[in-house]
Amino acid sequence: MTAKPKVAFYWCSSCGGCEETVVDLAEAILDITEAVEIAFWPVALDYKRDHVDAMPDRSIAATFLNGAIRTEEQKEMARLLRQKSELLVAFGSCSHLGGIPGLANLFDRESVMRTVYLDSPSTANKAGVFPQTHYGDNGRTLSLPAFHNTVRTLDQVVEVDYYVPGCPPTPRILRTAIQTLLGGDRPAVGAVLAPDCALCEECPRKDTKPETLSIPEFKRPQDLLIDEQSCLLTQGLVCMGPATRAGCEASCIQGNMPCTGCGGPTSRVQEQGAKILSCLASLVESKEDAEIDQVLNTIPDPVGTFYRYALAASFLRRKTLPRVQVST
Amino acid sequence: MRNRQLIHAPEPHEAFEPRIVAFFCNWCTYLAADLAGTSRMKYAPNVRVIRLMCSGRVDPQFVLDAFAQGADGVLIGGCHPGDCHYQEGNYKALRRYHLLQRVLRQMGIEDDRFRLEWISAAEGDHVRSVINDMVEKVRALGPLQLNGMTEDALEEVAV
Amino acid sequence: MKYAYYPGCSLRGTGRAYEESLLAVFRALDVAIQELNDWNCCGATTYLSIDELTSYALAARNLALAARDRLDIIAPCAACYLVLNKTQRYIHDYPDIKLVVTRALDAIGLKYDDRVRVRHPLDIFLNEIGVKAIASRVTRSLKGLKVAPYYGCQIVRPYATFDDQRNPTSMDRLLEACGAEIIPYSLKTRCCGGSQKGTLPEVGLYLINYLVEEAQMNGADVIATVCPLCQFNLECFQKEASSEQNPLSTPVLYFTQLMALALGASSATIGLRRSLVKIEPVLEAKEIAYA
Amino acid sequence: MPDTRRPTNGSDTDGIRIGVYVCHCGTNIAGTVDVKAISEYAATLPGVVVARTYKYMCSDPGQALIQQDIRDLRLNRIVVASCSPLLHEPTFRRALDRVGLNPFLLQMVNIREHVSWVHLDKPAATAKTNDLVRGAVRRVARHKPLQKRRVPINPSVLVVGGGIAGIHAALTLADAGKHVYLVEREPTIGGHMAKFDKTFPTLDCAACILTPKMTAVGSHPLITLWTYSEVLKVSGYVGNYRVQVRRKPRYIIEDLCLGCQECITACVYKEGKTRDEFNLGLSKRKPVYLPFPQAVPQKVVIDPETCIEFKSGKCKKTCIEACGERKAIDFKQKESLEEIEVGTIILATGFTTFNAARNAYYGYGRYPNVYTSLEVERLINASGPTSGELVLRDGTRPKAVGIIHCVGSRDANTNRWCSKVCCMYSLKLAHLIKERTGADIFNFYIDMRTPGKGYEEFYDRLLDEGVHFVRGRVAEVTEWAAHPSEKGKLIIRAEDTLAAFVRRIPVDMVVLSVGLEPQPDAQAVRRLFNISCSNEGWFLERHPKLAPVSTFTEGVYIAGACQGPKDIPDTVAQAGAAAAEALALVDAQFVELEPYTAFISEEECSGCKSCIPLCPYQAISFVEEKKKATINEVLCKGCGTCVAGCPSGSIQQNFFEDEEIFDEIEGVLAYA
Amino acid sequence: MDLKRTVKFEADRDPEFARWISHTVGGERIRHCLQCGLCSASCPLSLHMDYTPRRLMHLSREGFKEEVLSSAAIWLCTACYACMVECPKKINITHLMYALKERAIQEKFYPKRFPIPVMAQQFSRMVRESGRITESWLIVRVFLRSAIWRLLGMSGLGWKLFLTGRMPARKEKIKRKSEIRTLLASVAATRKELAL
Repeated sequence: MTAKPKVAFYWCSSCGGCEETVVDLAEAILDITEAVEIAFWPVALDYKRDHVDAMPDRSIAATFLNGAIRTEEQKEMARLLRQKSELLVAFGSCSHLGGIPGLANLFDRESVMRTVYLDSPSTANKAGVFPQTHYGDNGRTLSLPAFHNTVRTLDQVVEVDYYVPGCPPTPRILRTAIQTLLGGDRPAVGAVLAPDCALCEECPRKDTKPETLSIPEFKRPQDLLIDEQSCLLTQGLVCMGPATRAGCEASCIQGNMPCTGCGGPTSRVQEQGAKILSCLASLVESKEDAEIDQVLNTIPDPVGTFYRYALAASFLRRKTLPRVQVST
Repeated sequence: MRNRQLIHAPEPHEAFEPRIVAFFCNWCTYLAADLAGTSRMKYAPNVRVIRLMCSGRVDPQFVLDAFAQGADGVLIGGCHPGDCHYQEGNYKALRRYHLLQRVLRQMGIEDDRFRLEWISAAEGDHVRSVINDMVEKVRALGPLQLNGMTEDALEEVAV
Repeated sequence: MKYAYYPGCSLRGTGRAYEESLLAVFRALDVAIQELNDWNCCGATTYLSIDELTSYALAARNLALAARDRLDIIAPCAACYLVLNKTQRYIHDYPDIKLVVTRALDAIGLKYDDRVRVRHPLDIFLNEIGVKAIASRVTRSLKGLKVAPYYGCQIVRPYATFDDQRNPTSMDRLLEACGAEIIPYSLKTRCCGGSQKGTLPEVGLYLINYLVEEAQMNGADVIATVCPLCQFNLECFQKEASSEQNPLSTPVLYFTQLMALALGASSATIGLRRSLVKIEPVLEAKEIAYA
Repeated sequence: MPDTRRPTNGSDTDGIRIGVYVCHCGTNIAGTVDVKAISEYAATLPGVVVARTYKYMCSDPGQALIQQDIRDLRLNRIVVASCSPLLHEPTFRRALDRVGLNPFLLQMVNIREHVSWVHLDKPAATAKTNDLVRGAVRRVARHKPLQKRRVPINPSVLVVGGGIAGIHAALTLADAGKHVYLVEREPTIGGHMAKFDKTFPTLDCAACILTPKMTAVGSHPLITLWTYSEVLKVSGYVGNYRVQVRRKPRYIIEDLCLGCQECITACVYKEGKTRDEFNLGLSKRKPVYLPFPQAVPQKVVIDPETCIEFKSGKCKKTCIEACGERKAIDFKQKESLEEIEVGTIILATGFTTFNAARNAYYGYGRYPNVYTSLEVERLINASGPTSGELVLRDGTRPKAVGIIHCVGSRDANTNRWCSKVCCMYSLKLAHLIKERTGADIFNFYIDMRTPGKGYEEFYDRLLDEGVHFVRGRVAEVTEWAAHPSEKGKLIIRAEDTLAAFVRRIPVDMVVLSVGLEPQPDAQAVRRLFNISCSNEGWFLERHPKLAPVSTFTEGVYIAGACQGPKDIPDTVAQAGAAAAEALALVDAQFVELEPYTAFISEEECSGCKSCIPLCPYQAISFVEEKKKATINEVLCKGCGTCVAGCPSGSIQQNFFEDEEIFDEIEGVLAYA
Repeated sequence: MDLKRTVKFEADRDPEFARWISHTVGGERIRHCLQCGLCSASCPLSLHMDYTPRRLMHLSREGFKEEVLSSAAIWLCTACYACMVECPKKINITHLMYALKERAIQEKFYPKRFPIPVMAQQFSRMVRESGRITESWLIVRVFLRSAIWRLLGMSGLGWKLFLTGRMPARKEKIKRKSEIRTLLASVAATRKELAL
């Protein structure tokens, strides 16, 4: 019998939820292990980097890499796995679009460090010690991977063949993704392995949305008792569904929560945030600057709302810090 | 992905000349710009006009892309409120402008770099004053540095 | 509401009656004022022809003094009123002037503030107090007194903020409220010649002549003025300006003297005695008490 | 970020063969922009096969040059860098079409109006041009072949305004067999011209030449005349406008009224008591009246403001008795709304005269014998209030008359513009007044403007007649006499700038030659018909020289003084032109609409309905069975608002696709 | 009769003067002048003027400095602003008259003992000294320095005014006179620095 194609999973800057998805495949994972051999999966099996180094180039059929890239180590591993793999798959919102970690691009490295190692209430660090890349101790030096100023998507670091969207991707999406990749005719490189259509398509509340809709004020889930039947936009909630790729079977809406956009945009849209912004702003009734402002004040954090998952992948990628001198 | 060439910040020795992209509606502001021409009014050469049928066609993506591609400022010109050739388009533009301005603010881009102006077909002089004024304001702000772009090129070291 | 009162030089000289009567009216209508602390000459129109920039600085000092006390200015003298307003306007319009002025003020520890409003008594009486209120306080109606309202130039031109440039009526309305009868006077804004009488007498006299003559022909008992120089010219030189075929003798009073009279002030306190052409005979003829 | 779209042509130019053509426009462009450098640079851009410059690209040889290359070099995309696309885009599109290249594979770069005419610095202007050309080259590679839409045209025409312009346009169209709706606000047509006595420079009487045309309108089988009516609403698009007209009640059943005017004689008012609008208040009329003898239609009007029956309901109604069997009077009449469909619209809404009271120093309204020129027209008009006798308010004849030009013209305090007609009509009035009264006439003018056939000759004639001309703007008109000889007169004070001293000239009558102004409701009207106004408030023509009667709204034309001050000959000429334009459009039977419409790709649409409220023309509808939105191409006017608003990028707009615009943005910004 | 050349050569023009007038405060629009003469006609003093305001506008913008600065007209202007408010081109004529006077005084373009400049100079001197004007003293000073007979002619009136208390002998002055000096010094300094 011929050797089974090798598959690898790796975890960069993310919460690990994507790894859960793999586990959530439940018994289905058996069918997969039938079909493939898991060659590298640090979270579950004891592999070290040298194992990967040892592998010949492109010997891994497909690597599913989850998480964004924000440290030297992650960048190195991304490059290494790229080199060793036939296909590199950005797995989940973080590697696809930057995901939640990408929101750190509203700050710079210094303030992130400060928050984590000084300011956060749970921290006791009187000495004000910060992580160092190199630490010398009688002749021997220890080194830590550098921490980047900017969080980047996987494809901002290495070429990516396919994308599996979602935070995390549903087991169903993953299963179909793996099947498509193993299957004969693969979609064009660069494809996102989910329906190329907005979420409303599969939203159970689709029919309850009226043809004309104007929004007097935007609400947040905690502001109201959310009706379980009617379209969330009509209830004044910011639902990213219209601008978000389908495939998740509207699981959040099933749970009576608005879509926050983890599926990313459709192939026809460059920037999900800009599009939902354009769409929602048009629904504001007023023609007066003051009134418009009043309505828009009900969206306290536009970037956090419209770019929750895709900030790192956006046109601007990060907040521009006036006159930042990037140390080289 | 879109070919995003790195933004070359202009060499220190060459004086900074703002680059501004303008989206003008076909019926009012573009005509006003033509009028400014036929009346031989003189204004700063820093603006590149892109003609759209209506300010309502301006997709926020265009504005963000322009900045990402190295524009130091973006100007939208439409018909005066109530005068839109398509009745309502300029109001849509107005609302999108306000929300987008908020996003840009959060992203650290100064208000003066993104403007929406109502300029009717008869207001050639207004085109001149708006452009001159914006060029000066943006010149004062200096070049827009999108670190998000430039850092790609650089290996970073830790804190 | 309190105002900084800016008398200007003339009200301390030829125009003393203006100041006396004005203060009387302020009292009668309880307008709260305080004299602008250590005010200086506004530079008048004369200064402009010597040294424009300096004149703005001089005027601006007064504006700054008022700003320091957070008060608006009341400037009864037409020249002062114009110069102060004009200074504000030019400081606003011309950056160079602004720079010169701010530096100069800075040198004497003052700051320019464009929020100070320079207003004329006509404006205050009409728009802050109002004809109704004034009419209600009239104790001696000027009934039957035929008044030719003479505005001259600089109150309404070029910065008429509270009245029509070509056909001002603020004084008309105020004096009507006092019971007086306003006669048509087509020359109400024609220039009196300013200081020309002093410098080029023949010119000055010609203007004075037709101004008084026109009023007299239209049957004016008195000409009411709003400016010390106008009053001085029309009154003091009308004899010199008259010809034997029609001798001129028409009293020329400040509108404030007439108002004060109507509001019950005693003639002693409103400078009637300072007139060269006496009004008393007229008042007696019209049976208007003035003691 | 993923991108399954065709990569931008920077990296792939397969099959794309672009030709770039840079126009010198004489020295208009070449004077400020280094055209040679531009074409050399353009030649280096990806996809560009050839780049040339030429003195006048829009000329036949220029176009031939492009067509030649298209054939020889198999070009399939064209970029022309010349003047504004609004001027020559049609020209070059036709050029492409003639050699079988789809006209929409063209992109124009505006380097004249937007570059050479507005910049002085040659290097900067050239750099800017480079960027714009680069943008166009990138963009044009994305262009797709498009077809214009053909929609049938409704052959009937709406003419708004019944002055000489509207009358002439209506007759021209009706005589050409088109059905015309003529809508006039007043109870009669005729406009200002009907008020005039004689017309310059030929001095033929206005009525004699106007009334035949008026009656022709009234009786023309193809003209539906609605006086005392106003346009309320306009919708639709070129070739297919829907118009709503409000017809005010005149309390007379028009079909029954014969215009015998017996009701007027019979009215309980023995004498007129109300200001006669037509005579500008120089005479009085009764509540029931005919605006003037030759009014068309010859139907009386009842003015509810002054009619006793309307005020008290207790009138003897002698008018009804007088009308008797005809029963034409109907006090219960209500306003009615008419809905009509027309293919094209001609606006001939005319002008209004400057309110002379605004120049207080001329004493209009203060001195009884200060008149406006229009009032004098009525005074010397045989059918006017004094039946042609030019007399002062007290009935005596003036011995000296002053005519003051430029009242409300050429004056930053009122209207900056020259009203064009005042000099000539002032000369006319001077002649007529002299003729009728033998009075001394003084014309006070700033500059005497008599361009026009026979106009200067007319001026000479006036000089021969001994009319005085004082070159100077009058400072004031006053009763104040500075000299015994001036007592009891109106004194005009002006500098005789040719003599270089100030003069005071006593006269008995002053005529203020008031300028022309846009109608007070011009702004409302232009909004109604979706056209633009100049800063002054005149309707804006599509091009001051080449499209003087067209507007930026297809199928809406303008004629007469609503576009700017004009005398009768110019007005009539323009009305004819507007009618011809309308005819040309209508007779084509079809109109071609730009294909810039938006379209939704069905499989991509998620049916989120976000786009539906964005369309002002209700062109987008939701298909329930498919649960997708769809756009009605005929209703779509191509603004693109829905495209920008579609959150899943499933709507695109022809010629303005996202990709085309993204590439243009990148093009203009990419560093060379 | 004495004939003098009235034909003007270009050499008679002073282009610098023309440039100055259109760049000085108030001169912005002088090139728009229509030469309509509304200014002259609305001017109450024009009846005595050798050149009407209209002609002054044109002569100035053409640079005929001699004619303009030596004309009596500029001294006749009483700044009543009648011309300015009605000017159809919104030219700030009154202010230009000031500018011309200032220039004429700087360049000594006026007859000896001509009272108006004397008046102006004495006025400013008095302001510099005491911060305020005392009319009585001003008049005396002016007349001493111009035509003495006028003072005599005035004496009758002067006496009356004195009696009615309108000619107080007491000099008006401000408390902080030094401020005026500092103020003027600063203005002079800035003017020098910016070459205004």
